Amino acid sequence: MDIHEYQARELLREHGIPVPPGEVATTSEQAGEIARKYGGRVVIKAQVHAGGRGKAGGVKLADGSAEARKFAEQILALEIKGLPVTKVLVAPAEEIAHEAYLGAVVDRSSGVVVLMASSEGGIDIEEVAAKTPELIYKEQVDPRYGLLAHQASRLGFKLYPGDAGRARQAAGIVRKLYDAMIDAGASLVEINPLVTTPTGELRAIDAKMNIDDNELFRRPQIEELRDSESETPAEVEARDVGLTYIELDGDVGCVVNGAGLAMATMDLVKYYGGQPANFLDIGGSSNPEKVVSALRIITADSAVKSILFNIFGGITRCDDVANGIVEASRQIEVTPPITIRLTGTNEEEAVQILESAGFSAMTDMDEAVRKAVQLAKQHE
Amino acid sequence: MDIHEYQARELLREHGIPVPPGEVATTSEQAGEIARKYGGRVVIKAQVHAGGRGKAGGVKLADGSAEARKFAEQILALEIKGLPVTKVLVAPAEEIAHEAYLGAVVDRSSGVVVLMASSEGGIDIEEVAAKTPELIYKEQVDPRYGLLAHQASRLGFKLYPGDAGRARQAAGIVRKLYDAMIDAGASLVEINPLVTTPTGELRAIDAKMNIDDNELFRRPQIEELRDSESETPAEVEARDVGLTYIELDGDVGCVVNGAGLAMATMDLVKYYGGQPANFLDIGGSSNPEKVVSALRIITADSAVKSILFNIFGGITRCDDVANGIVEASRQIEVTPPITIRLTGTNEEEAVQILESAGFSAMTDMDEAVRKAVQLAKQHE
Amino acid sequence: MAIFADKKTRVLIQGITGRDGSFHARQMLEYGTQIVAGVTPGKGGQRFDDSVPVFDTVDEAVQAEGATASVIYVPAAFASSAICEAADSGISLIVAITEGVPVLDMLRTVRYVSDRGARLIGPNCPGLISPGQTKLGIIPGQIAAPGPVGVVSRSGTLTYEVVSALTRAGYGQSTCVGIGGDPIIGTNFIDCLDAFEVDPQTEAIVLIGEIGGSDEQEAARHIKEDLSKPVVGFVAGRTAPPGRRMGHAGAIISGSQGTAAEKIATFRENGVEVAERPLEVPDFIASALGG
Amino acid sequence: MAIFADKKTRVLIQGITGRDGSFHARQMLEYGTQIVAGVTPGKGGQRFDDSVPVFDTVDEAVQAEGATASVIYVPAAFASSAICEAADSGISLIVAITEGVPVLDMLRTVRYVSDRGARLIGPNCPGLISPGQTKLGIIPGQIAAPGPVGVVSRSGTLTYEVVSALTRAGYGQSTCVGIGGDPIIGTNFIDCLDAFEVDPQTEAIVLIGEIGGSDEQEAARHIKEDLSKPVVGFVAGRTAPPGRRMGHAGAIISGSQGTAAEKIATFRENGVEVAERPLEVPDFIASALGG
Repeated sequence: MDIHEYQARELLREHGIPVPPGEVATTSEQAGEIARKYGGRVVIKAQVHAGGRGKAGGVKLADGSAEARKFAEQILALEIKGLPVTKVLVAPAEEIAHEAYLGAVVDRSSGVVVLMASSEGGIDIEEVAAKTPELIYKEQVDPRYGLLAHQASRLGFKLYPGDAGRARQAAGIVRKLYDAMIDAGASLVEINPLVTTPTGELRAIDAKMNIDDNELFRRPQIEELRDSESETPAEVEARDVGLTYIELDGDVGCVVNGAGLAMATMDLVKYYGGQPANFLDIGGSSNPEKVVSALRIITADSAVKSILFNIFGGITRCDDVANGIVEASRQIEVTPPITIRLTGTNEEEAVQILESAGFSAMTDMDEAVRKAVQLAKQHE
Repeated sequence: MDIHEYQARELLREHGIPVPPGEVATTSEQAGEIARKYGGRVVIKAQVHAGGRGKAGGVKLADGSAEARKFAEQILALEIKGLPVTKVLVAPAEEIAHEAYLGAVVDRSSGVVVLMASSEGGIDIEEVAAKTPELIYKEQVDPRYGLLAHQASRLGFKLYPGDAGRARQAAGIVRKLYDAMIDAGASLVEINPLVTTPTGELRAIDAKMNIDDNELFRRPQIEELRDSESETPAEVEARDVGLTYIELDGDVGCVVNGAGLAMATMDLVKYYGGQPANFLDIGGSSNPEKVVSALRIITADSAVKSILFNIFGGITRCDDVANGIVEASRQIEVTPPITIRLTGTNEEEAVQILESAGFSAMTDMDEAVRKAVQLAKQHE
Repeated sequence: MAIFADKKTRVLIQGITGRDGSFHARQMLEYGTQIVAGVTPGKGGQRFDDSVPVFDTVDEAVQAEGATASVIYVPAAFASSAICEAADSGISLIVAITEGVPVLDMLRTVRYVSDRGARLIGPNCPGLISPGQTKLGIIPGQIAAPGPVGVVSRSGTLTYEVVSALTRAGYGQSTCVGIGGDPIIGTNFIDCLDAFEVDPQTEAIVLIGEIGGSDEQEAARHIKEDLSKPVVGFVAGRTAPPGRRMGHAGAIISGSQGTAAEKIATFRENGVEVAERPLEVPDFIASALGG
Repeated sequence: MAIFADKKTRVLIQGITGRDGSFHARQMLEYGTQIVAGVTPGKGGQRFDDSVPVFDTVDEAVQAEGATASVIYVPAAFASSAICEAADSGISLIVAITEGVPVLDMLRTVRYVSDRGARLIGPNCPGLISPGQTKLGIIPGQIAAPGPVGVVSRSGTLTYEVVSALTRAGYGQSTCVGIGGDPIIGTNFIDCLDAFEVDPQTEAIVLIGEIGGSDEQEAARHIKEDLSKPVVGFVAGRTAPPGRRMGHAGAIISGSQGTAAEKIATFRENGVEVAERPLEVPDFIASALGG
């Protein structure tokens, strides 16, 4: 789960990291008032779950309340990478003497949290990493010991060699960043830039945090940070019933069990000349209700011209899926034609259930995908 | 540092371990009042830093307030292993269906914390361990991972096989016991007995906790639990200036640097027919003030007939010690004769300092000890 | 032969009395897996389906029944603890089916398992099957058949698809391992590739990858350097939309965006053929074995 | 030869600018120890006594000066961190002089050091001296002389007493190691005994113990089983009063009360001669080497 910059800033501030003031506005009037309160120049930043805000015009420097209102209005009208901007952060503009980068991420390859720091902070950090990797300092955190004090200190002195004061400030921020990551159940935390003010103080200007969805069940206070406005209603409903759903631009609605098979199914739809309308994974322990929700979500997308079920039963039982399809056809009016492919656990029971309800089922994936693509083309 | 049973009970209670009620009294009247408040039968227990209280008559069961007062008076008049009893714990007597033992200790050999449990709890637990070691269940806590949930669970099911309710209660208590140990900086924690009430509830009746002295600097709230009344004034003064001092029964006062050398010096005093009056270690980074305090403490013991300095300089500098002796002789009237043996770091400067102040110094340990013993005998 | 587990493997089921655990325990028993014990704390002393003894702790199951492998079906909140208990009790192969295990838990758990000298497969994986011998996990038994192809996959159901296609095409399997799709897992592609390399039954290997991370790229380089047996690749997610990725740390650390295109290119650069469709995999295996 | 450190050992001092660190750094330099660097965070770039370069981190000192051993004089609150930093930076021998380090810290620290493949001596120890070659720590150089006797001790000043007596009696030492008196230490008696056993210079060994714990008993049994070189023992604390011991856990776990009498008895049962007085040790060595 992504959280917004203003939320991540707040979590870091709670852990004692020096974060400058800032408030969130949902209207340009609010933004103007906040700017008036701070006085002077303010930064207006789109709060949206996507990178590249600056290049998309989502970050602006405003001089005074009137300009703040104007820029906020422009930003609140934006859509960035398909996501509408509904909130902006308004913060006093900081005097910046230097920009550094601090990040912590779960590294799949090494199986540890890696802390990263670079004195070349700012938006071009990935370019720094690619071209001058020696300017990215890393510390691997042995999960058995957690972050050790000397590691934080080492990063501090790497960032600010010969400046013990800033090195110690940075070491403290590194420790707090790691604590914030663990406490929030995050798989990524970043401060970029970590600025030095003209008087030599460090400030975390921008903050990013991705929360591991699997941590949310034991962190209700983090779950509350979820911004449902930043998701489509279908995505919200899907999550509520335990489905993974991502809307796409095509017309073949897909209901699949398992993320890998779902992706392979989408790839195959495209391979056979179609366009998938969504990624939808009903997951492992399916039950009939999940299937009903899946069909409701897909049929709500008017672009869908053909619906494809691709189920390979393992922990998912085919009879559960079949019961769901039958139940859904009673509850909802499903206009697009449904192509059902199922095989694996309890396949025979499933076929029986479907046939008694007037559905037919196939067992070959290629064949089913081809048919679903064809049906979509017929209904265009 | 030892803490009292009532203090350990409180620390365990703060960690969520079920500890029955109980209050501390310093007079028999208070004890009587507490007993009246609880009603019925109460246990009166001496609060003293020594084992074997029961056998010394320091634990009594009283029926009603009057008897509680009477027994409290008896117990408050006791001295157990040389320590006067100044406090008693008064607690309602518990109905006991079963007694188990739970302990956690830093094990030097394996370098880990070992948790121990036995369903044969009570005062004979050491005998159980010696005769039927298979009845003592152990879990080693890997310090890199801390106590893992399955370890606590395993101990719970070992203690109460076939009784999942009690096994789970016990597992929870084991986890909390370990947390309490770590939070308090303890090197030993025990609950003995951990009783089962007739209704199947577990209760920690008696608690013991030894705190690692080295943890106290970062745990002021634990340091406050120190009971100075349970120490002699000399022991208190010694600790305040950073000396280790234990009063003994002999007449040769010893001032030594290093615990091993101090013990070897005492052994040698005895070997040559004398009796050491104390163990006194001035420790590593000595300074002249420490030596002044050491002499003040020793001369306050009227049994001391001869004072022996045995200093082998390493991190301790002989000149520091010499300056201390000279300074002390100006500040305090030292009646017993002083035998000084010093060698090692800055030995020459030390000899010069001592000689200019009218003292003489030796370099041979055996010779110095023999002389100090002889001087004590002359002054008997 | 096979890798990791065969007909002699003595299997324990942690969470045997739960919904998923009991269902799949029966499937495994039916397949011929030697299930010697179950563990559900608080249900020690019972028997599962009147036959398999249930214990409160893994330790007891190991002592009493000599279990050497464990399959874990406990809920996500308790999965790490169950894995650690198995490793601590001397179980040498741990297959964790449970999905939704927090990643930060797994960092510690994976280290714990390796510190105890055990192998973990998963979590969030379908387990493994050595056709005709044993299965540990949820891979449907009927789709597999004994033979010379080793299969390793990050996916669950996509694996079934490929295995089923192989079987239908007459290419049985030595062992099929689903290593799980989570960011932090116990056994990775390279571990399995190395095991297949030394397994006499295995003559060719299928590797099924997905978008995300750089495991496939590392596997590709490893194949070129250290593997003599032919490997056929498949990567799911070519049509996945580019993410609305926030933050730079992932890309900085792996130097990769983790796209399917990048993975497929790396396979091909390292001499690994990549199928376009799951059902095309048997054709590639045919030519690998024929060659 | 010698054990653990010799004239080639390149030594770093952590806490070189502090009171104790600077005093003993000078003593070591005077003795001939190759001190190649110092570390005090925040004082990087300075030079200690106009010669030894000071760095902010151990890593820099290792990179720039090739330090292989470190002697630690930092305050107790920072000692564990300093030890871990040394181990993490590739230092292979760490001598921690600092006293007062919390025991629970040391449990983790000792594991960390061994996980990183380094050796820790101490904490709360005088360090070691390989006479005529190098010294790391606070053992006064003038009391030792090169020769065939290995000395290992839990004590500090008591060690000096015995070493000094050996030297006066004409028995020089290969290496004298003070392993420290804390409950949890990095290197124990047995580690040192094994090192002396294979050190060609060492012909006889002195082991100096104290009351508490069961390390001496374990060493005694190890000597009988695995050591060919003669060992002379000494145990301090025969007149120590029986403690007002509270709690049973210690005795339950070690099965020992840790008295001097028990330790001396165990030595003798295992064929190790035990001196009554520190100054008697050279007599026993004389007969061991003469025999």
